[in-house]
Amino acid sequence: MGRYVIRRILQALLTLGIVLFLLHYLMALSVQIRGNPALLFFGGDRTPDPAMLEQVERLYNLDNSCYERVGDPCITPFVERLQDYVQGDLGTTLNGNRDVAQLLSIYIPNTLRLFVFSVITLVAVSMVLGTWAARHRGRFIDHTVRGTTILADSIPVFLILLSYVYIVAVPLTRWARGIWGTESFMGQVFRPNYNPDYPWTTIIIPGIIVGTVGLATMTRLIRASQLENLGSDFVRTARAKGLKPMRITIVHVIRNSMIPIVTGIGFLFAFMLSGAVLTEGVMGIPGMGRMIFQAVQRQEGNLVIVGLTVSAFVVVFVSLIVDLLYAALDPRIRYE
Amino acid sequence: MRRMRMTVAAIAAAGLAAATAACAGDEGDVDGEGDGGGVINMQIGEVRSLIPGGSGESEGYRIIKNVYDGLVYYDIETGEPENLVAEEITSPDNQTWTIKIKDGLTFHNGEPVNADAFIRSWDRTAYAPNALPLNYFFGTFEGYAEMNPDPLPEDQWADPEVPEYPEVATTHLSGVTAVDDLTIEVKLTAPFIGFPTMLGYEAFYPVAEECLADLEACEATPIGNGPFMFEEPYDPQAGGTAVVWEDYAGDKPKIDAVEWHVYLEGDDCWADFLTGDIDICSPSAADYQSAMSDTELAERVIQQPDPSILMLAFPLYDEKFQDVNVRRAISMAIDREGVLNVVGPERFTPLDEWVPESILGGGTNSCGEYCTYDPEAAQELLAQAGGWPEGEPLKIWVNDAADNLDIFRAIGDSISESLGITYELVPMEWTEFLTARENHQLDGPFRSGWGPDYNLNENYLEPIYGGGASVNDQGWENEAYNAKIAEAGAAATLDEAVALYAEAEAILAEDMPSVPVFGENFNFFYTERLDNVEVHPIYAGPRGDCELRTVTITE
Amino acid sequence: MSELTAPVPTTERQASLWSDAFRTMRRRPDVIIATLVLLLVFAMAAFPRLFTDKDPTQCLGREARLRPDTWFTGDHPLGTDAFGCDFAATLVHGTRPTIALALSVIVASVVIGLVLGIYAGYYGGWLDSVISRALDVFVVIPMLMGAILILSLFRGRVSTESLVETIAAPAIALTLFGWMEFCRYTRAATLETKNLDYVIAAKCLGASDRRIMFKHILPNAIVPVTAVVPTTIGGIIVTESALAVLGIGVQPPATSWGVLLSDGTEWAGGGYVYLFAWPLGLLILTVFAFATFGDALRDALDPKLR
Amino acid sequence: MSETVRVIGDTLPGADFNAPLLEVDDLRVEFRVRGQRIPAVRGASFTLEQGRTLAVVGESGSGKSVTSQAIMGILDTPPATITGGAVRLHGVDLLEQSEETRREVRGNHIAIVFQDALSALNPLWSVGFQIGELFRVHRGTSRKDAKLKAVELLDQVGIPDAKNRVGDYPHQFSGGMRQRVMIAMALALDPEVLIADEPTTALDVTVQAQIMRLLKRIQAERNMGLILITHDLGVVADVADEVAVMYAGEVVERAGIRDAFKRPAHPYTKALLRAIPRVDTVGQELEVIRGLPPNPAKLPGGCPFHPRCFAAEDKCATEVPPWIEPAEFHGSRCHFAEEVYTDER
Repeated sequence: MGRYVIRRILQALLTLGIVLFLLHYLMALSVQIRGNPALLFFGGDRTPDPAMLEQVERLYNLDNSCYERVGDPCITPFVERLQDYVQGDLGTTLNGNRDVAQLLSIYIPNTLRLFVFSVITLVAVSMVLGTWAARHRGRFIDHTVRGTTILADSIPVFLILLSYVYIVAVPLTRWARGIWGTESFMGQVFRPNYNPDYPWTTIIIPGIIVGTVGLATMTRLIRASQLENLGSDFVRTARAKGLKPMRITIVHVIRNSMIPIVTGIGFLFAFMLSGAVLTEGVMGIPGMGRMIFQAVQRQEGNLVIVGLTVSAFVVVFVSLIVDLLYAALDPRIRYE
Repeated sequence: MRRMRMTVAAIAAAGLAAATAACAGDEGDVDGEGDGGGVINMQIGEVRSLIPGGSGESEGYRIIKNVYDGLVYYDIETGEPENLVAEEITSPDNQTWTIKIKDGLTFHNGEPVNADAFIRSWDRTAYAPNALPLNYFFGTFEGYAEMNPDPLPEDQWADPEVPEYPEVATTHLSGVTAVDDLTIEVKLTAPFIGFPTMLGYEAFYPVAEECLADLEACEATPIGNGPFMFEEPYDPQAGGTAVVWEDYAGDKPKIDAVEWHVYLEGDDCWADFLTGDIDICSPSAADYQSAMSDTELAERVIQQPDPSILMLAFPLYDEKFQDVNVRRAISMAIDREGVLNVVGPERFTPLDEWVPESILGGGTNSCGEYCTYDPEAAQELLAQAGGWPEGEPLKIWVNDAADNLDIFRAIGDSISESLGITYELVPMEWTEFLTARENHQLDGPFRSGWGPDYNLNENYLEPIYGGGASVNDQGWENEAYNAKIAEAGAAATLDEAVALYAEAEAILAEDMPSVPVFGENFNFFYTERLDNVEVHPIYAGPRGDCELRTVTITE
Repeated sequence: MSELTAPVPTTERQASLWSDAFRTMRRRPDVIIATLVLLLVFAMAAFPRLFTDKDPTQCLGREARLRPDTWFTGDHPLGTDAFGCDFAATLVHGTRPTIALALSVIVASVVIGLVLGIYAGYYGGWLDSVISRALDVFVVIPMLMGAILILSLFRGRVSTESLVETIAAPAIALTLFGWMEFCRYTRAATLETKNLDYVIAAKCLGASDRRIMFKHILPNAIVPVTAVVPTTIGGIIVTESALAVLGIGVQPPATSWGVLLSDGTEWAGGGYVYLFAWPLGLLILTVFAFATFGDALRDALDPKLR
Repeated sequence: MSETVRVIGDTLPGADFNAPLLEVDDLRVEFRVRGQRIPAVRGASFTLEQGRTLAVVGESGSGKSVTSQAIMGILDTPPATITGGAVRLHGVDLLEQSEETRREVRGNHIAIVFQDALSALNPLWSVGFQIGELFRVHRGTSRKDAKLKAVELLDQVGIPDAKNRVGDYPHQFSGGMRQRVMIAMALALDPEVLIADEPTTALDVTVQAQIMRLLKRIQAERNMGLILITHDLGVVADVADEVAVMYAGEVVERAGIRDAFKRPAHPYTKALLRAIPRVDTVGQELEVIRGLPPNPAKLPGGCPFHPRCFAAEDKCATEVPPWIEPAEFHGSRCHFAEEVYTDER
């Protein structure tokens, strides 16, 4: 077990290392092909003085000549970058000269909060629907659940969000405030935009909406595993033992069904990150997804690399946890 | 099970937040019962810096102009500079200016606002190694060149592709001297009558000594001399609250505080405006239409021209655009009203001049008939000029920000419809567009937008079309024009200068190196709790702002 | 996902697997409806002229956003769009880039995935290590994020002259981050199949590696891959629309459903719901049809879980 | 021998101790698949007395497992439905009891051992937990005591070092040991009837014999009624007292074990017996029954065995054979039962 974990961690580190380098190379290529992002520093409609531009380039380590040669992997800046990262210096942004580490400390918790609600939603809804469909296998309810979840998955999540923000949120908020008052939980929860004064309340709705990403996949997984377990020999044994249906479900079905759920979450996590880009954009949540999108838009190389590496780290970490959870859930699996 | 606990925690946390907010409300009179006061909720974009000279964008300026007081303040009606911190600003020759500062003014921390306060701010911005965005404002000052040296000769560079610069020896602008504690003397490199109009801008605000001692702290909690001050640090991601400074010497604002809520790129304050969480907001084109059809809401709109303008400029270095009639034909082929209908009526107004009316010296209608939609005349002009090359699309170059694509697509559609030529829209990313435009690499008309730095028609003429064919983006050069600009700069009075600049605009109109398309409009809606809402035409920010010095909260 | 495993392979079983699947699918009403929807959409993509006689590039600013008050008749049966072009024409002509993009991405991804997966699974060793590592690396960056990264970083002059130029950039970006799933399935199926008796027999008879890979192993690998193809196509269409809304997908004035949606969302709030509802309805209908079809196909190919 | 004298009336109201222990009377089960009704059991009847062993023999698909599950009341409904007949325990028809009573009967009165212990045991729980669960649910025993009982039971079924293995998971046992665990679990509540559904099919021959001996021993010790379901007549010979042969969902022959082996009264039984390899037939060719077991959805008319029968005549294809008893306690569903019994056919 211990050896397995160490091997997995080493593998994960290698993956992250490659990701880091590829990102660096992409950024370098983009600077080489598209021109210098230092121009961004000046913003607006005007042309900066070349001398000033040079200053800025030097400030952000963009003055290395490798950025002039298309295709050059820019190894020296990469090594310098790694050294900085190792020393805990994540650098600053071009636009506004902000400390990246500090930005992350604001953005990461927001995205995590979003994920908390979406994972809860996803698991709860798909559990209920999947179990329900499995119980009524082949009947109307089964088909309805399947159709509905597929339909829900067919509607792009950002369109659900936009519809919410533009159509539902305002009247709902006004209505709730009319009853419970502005400062109440209900008066805040439906707000069309995230508000930092209510970091938990105003993130619930977007979290729930992101939670519909992959609902069909998850429901299908749960339905399938429930069917497999319900029809399994050991459930028959349990019935032969004279156990009540409730106990059979709790003791003998749910734990066995957890395994695909864990896989599903590991698998869908990456999709949720994608969902976060759009959700955070639409709902104005200052989180990782939006940060990465804006950084990419602005050619903020350093921010892109740090942001995507963090996201890659999360994905790798989650898949590691999923594998370890397997072992915890299923005594048959022992990693050697 | 753990997840359950987390939900409970979440709800508990939310409840707590609501509770504390409610308490704060009781003390700070958030609900603002009666007698003025209260907190106004403003939207704001991402602020780059809160120290004068470091922002250079509308959002930072919207905070800075309330936290700091400059030497002059632009009159909301006429736009002319009126002395604020300055006692008087004089010059015998428009080249050496003497600025007298009012006595007894202080910063929020008690430091005096004197000549040094301004000089240390200007020195900081003009010093090249500080790399501040508003550095270029001091380009006309004597001593600027020493602080912003040219690169070393190429053979002295370590890497032949990386230019190197000499060390900057001086940290002080030699053209600026403190005659006494409250008097500054500024020497310019050339006469410039409009100098006082520049002084209301952020680049010329004072900075406290304590601020320079710890820039990081000052960035978060600016030490200003204006009517509002921060007690808590401002967070560029989340916003912050500025309260009225009790010891402010001028007219105190009628409200208690302002809370800025941050809406980053792509966010929209409109929904929050409708729920009453934001007090002033500018809607998108679609929301504008539905807002105006709400009679109650339509009463709470402020509509006035914004001095920003949009033009379609020509690459005069390209042979296809040599004939002025081609340029006129394209201008007359643009159905400005039709384009407006596409991008949203009343967001813009059709423009037939190069300096908009709200600017000192603007409103000359210098383009006249050539900026009026007339497809037949356009076709005739094009025929006179020898027609358009067969089968070649007209390429229109734009940077792909905001709704540029929509606007120029509609312009392209209109040109194509009127002249019967096909067009191709070439969107480019901003930095790339900027470089291509400067390096004269475009082979078709391109987007050119301008927002003023200060309130003078000169700002719309000299920076865009001056400097000669090799310098400006259009590659346009006209000696009469350059002479007129120089003459105006040396004029004896401001009025005289303004008139001379207007003459220069007329010369420009003859040659038409660019086509005026639209002047922008503000369409700001405000909530019913506000009264006396005024919007300053200069630097109001694109998404909603008002004069915090005069606004009142009724309720 | 893991619920898919390659069935025991012999040529006849393969044949009967597919014909069984076909027979099961043919009987399901939802599949029939989904197929009809998809045929309609494909027809719109292939022969737009059948559905509208208007030129979608002829736009009059003054006629922008005429509501479709006269339903399905008159000059503009569905009204005009935000630029004053005939909306029905725009909608129909926007189908082709959307469908072409989705199909080219899926074809490219499947081919890349199959080839890499078979080689990795068949030869193992360092080739497998390299491909598996590449898989790991690409998997950690979600498709949409990867596409955003590539499209934004290398955004430049995009010509919208021809269909190929219009969809090339998003197609490449989406393919780059879309092949992994197929590669993983293929690799697993290959590993499972390559030690089966008949493959070993073929080897003993002196069949070349390539012949074994593509004649004997491929038919097995293709089963799990096929089962996810329709659903993935739906996913690509959705991703394309997301990219368009973010402003980095298909570039206007070229149209796709995504571009129409991104325009539509802007105006839906102002009372021009039809600008949003039509492309949205079309998109959901198509994606739903693909998903339903895919769901049924998955069931048909893996009857255990029906 | 059971020390705990159970008050059957508590869990099974109306029990009559003069009635046979278990009586299956004309049991009928159908499967309903896609609107089609497929008969799986078409009238199974047999009786089991205390301390006796009944072997139910038949090919796969003959309905023997369905019968056992119907007795237990654990058929999957749908698709299976019991359409007729009775299952009487001490004279009480279980089919008419409430679900609650039936749950009490399961484990307490009737227990079952399944064929494949690997899939019949939940892979995620330790064997101790799964055995102890019975005590905890039916007797309200504490977790700790339940574990002690489990150790005791494992010990009884011959699992070495039971104390340490009680926390192990099913996959950690060998096939034979796993089957012992299964048996231990079935014995936990000291049932009166034990159904062993192909208990040795999945095992090696040597292990098979061990398990059979174990079952026999336990049955004798506890004086249980044992129903041994198998497709292998050879296994049955030493263990069973009576045999019921099933074909196509019905009992075609019922007899004492010796009688059945010596003088089978149904051609099917006869054919089955000929298919058993025996020491005295070494060197001879083994006979196999020609043809395939019938598709229950499309049973041949008349006697369902006739297409494969060596003794079939025309009337076999048209007339359903009656139940004929050529000797006492020996019945057969064949037109020619007498002839077959007397070996004239």
